[in-house]
Amino acid sequence: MSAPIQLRPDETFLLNVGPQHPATHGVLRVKMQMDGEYIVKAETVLGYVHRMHEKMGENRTYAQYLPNLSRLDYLGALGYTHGHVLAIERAAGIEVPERAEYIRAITVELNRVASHLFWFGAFVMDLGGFSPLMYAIQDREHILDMLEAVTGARLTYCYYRFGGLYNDVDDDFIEAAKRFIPRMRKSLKKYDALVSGNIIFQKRLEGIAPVSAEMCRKYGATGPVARGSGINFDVRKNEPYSVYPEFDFDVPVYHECDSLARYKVRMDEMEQSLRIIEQGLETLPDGPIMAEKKPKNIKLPVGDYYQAVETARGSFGIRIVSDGDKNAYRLKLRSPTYSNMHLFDEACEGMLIMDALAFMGSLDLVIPEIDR
Amino acid sequence: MILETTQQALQALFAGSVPADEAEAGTPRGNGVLTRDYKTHGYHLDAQVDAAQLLAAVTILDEGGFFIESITGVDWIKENQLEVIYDFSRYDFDACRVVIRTRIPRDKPEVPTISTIYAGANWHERETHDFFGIKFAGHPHLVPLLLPEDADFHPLLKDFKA
Amino acid sequence: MSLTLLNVIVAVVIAIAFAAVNAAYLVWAERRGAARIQRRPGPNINGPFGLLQPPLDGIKLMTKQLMIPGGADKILFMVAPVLAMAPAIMSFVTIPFSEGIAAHNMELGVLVIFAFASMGAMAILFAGWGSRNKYSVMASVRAVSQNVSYEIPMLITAITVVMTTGSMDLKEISMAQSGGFWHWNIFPSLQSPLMPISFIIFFICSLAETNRAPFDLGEAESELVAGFHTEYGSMGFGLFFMGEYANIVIGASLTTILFLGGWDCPFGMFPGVWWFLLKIYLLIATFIWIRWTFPRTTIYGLLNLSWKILIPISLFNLLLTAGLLKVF
Amino acid sequence: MDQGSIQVGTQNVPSPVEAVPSSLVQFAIADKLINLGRANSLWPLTFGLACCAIEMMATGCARFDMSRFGAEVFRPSPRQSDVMIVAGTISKKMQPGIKTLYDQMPEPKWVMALGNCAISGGPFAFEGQYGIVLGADQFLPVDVYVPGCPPRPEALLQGIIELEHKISGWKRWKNPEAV
Repeated sequence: MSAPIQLRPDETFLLNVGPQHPATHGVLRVKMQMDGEYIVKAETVLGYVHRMHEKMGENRTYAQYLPNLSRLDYLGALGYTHGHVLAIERAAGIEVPERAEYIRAITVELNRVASHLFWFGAFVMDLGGFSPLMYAIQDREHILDMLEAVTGARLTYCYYRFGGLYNDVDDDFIEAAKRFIPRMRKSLKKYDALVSGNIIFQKRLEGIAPVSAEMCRKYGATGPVARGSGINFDVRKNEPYSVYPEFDFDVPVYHECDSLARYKVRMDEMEQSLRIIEQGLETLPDGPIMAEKKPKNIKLPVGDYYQAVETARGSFGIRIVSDGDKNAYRLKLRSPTYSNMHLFDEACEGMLIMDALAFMGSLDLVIPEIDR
Repeated sequence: MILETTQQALQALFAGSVPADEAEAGTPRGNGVLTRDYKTHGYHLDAQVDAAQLLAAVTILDEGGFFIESITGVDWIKENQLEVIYDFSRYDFDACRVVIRTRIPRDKPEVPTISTIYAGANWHERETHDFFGIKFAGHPHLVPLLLPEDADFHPLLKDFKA
Repeated sequence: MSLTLLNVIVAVVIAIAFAAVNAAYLVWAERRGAARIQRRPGPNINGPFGLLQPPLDGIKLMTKQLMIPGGADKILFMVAPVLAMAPAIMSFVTIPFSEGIAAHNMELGVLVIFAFASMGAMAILFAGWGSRNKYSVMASVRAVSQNVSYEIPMLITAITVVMTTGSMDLKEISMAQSGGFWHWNIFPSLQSPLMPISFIIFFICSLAETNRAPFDLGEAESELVAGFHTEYGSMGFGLFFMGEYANIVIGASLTTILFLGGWDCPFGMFPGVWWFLLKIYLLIATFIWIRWTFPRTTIYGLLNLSWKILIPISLFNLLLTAGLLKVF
Repeated sequence: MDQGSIQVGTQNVPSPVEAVPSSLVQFAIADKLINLGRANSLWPLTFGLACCAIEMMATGCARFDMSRFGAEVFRPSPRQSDVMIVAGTISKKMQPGIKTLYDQMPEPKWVMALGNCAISGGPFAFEGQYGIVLGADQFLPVDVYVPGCPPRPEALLQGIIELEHKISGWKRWKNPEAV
């Protein structure tokens, strides 16, 4: 849409977007060199909510560190705690009962839908439409109700334990989840009619902010951002973990590389998550939810362990360097939005500010997860 | 498939010598390429290189179509060394995660930047500089990223006191 | 002489009161309407149906500290909110609510309203420039270019109506459409077959002229913080707020008079002020409905719409009507 | 900076328990009305720091609906807002920014510390930490503290009602224990 223009780097001004700005979804700051409405150059400044998670990983035991992961990304918290417990289980060689893994998968997918719903609302709000946020959050509240009944928290869950779960799900949860799936499918159709079909919405996203596959590779972008650029990459499929190989689901990939593609990927992913939940509920096995052989104080053997999981925002990696003690010698969190956001500086050059902010919305940012 | 070709290409940097695993020897391992058990470690190849060989090793991975996952440091205060760890992975279904690591003396922490090869290394290197004070020679904009602009401390060093 | 003067003063005061009350309660209606659309109750605790909310907000805004940012152009900064509100209220004076209810009937009513409406752009420009804030400047530049480009198709469609009626007097335009809905300007006639399209153009333009979503680029909350009134707190902001709603009432009134037959009853019975009010509030409800449904357009999309689509169509319509007037 | 003609800050608003000393000229009724107006139209600043901000948004949305109390008008500009809800962890890098925002708000203004991080640093306060400000009250006059990690939306609503009570001295509902 935007005609190619000749930027005048000599007649620019500096626009400071953030740290408190409605479009940055938190405390992110972007210094933009502007030529009128066009961005000549952008530089992201991070660290406004840097909470020292990696430092805390070093001076807390593995179990004490568990609640931290849900404060990392409060929208899709279960995915991140899942990564942590999987990393410990992998290193310590703990076998997790099947039922526990199934429940983990179901709850993670529920959380993923909740996260995408919130993103959907916030993204449309970035584009100036307010009502979808309200609808999306209302649907999200249903998920939070279910998860709250099981985990005891609305946002910052600490539900998984090394070797299993904190408590079992009951019939009420299964009933509620089964009722939820058709209702959510109906809602997705409604969102399609309300938002995806809107001409203004399409015009604002189609062909805007192209991110090529090669650029994704150079920056290490993962998740819906990479999948919107035609990269068929999903940790659940590429490096299968937990019980995901048991489920039949697709990875939505779009090749348009624009903001609309990223939008579509997330909308399709919700449907795929619902499929996983459906299958999980049907085939949920009986049995214990906690491993029998589990050391009381977890100490990992000396070495270097890496675990990647697919969270709502992309590939989350946790690297634990252990010196045999009960807390990590070094704990590195590889957060997906960190890499996804890094694209922004280069990709938004020459864009209109309103397109750039729509692009920022399409990256699905959670700032504490970038700053850690 | 890609595992073997990458291994061979990286192996060529060391003229074929295979180092001993640290668990067996009980001492820090030497430079060279190791294959790791994916089930317990989560990655396939583990190459320790000299800081001078770093760019060559990363170029091999770049040509092999890997994407950058993260860069981080570890402070081995007992050995008076700092370690920089680079993680690379692939988008296709030929799962292969490669770890490149390099060790540098603690009193002169300097490695070449790889942001010329991977643009995405820029922030990761700045962050590592924030936390460990490792200098990335040739980095275009090595100023604090996560810490305040005027920060002169490196909090993840083991001898850091708040 | 003195009696007429008194009459005029009373009429003007009533017009101002009407504008102010309307502006205040439209905020309430907007908040309740938005809540209704978003499946929540909205302000409903302060007074019955939350009806005390606007006066409470008013009290709060009026007793808040007045702040002029350092380095701002004080005169422009102070003048802008007044300039946003005053022309909107002045325009009410010329609007006839029914045959007998008009503060002051003017022969050039259409012209007066458009003249006052174009002052709104000045207010925005003053506010943006005077605030000494980059977001405000950007927003005011946007809003002014938007207002300028949408005034053109709006005027051209108004001229089309004026041509068919042969008068610029709002009362006469309204009277010319009396006697049932088939006489209204919105429906095509032999002389002006493209009137429904004119109506749509006029409606879109009045949305854009009042800076309402999906054309609220001057405020663009998620991009430019609060747009041209970023630096305005307390009553300065309140005046902008009320000015916006007063402008909406004027836009709806003008649309009603030009296209929907003014105070005429659709079935030719009991014409009167109630029909006029019903029509404008229906139009305002549509404004609110649109705002809470659509996302915002972009600035280039907006300007393209005006210059490439609305202006050519309205010009063609004008020519066609002029030609057909000659024929019939 | 021009302080304007009205000089009513938080400290000048009579607290509900303290008796206000009588002066020569009394504006009691006007004062009450003004305070009622202020209490019932608390416009918060759109300002989220971390996790608690999500619960703040949830409070503004359909299920909990802060708008019933006239407090849904989230203003993105500090000039137009009355209450700053500090929702989340305050880092040392962000602290000057928050102070600036607070200074930009016109009087009378109120601050609410939402969540443990804004109250005391919460889970991020430990020995050897290097980046966290231990609570909003280290540099802002906090009026209402809402604990929780994160607090539930109901808790935020309670906080708003408490703030209303603090401003106007008028209770929306009777104390359930006293009835």
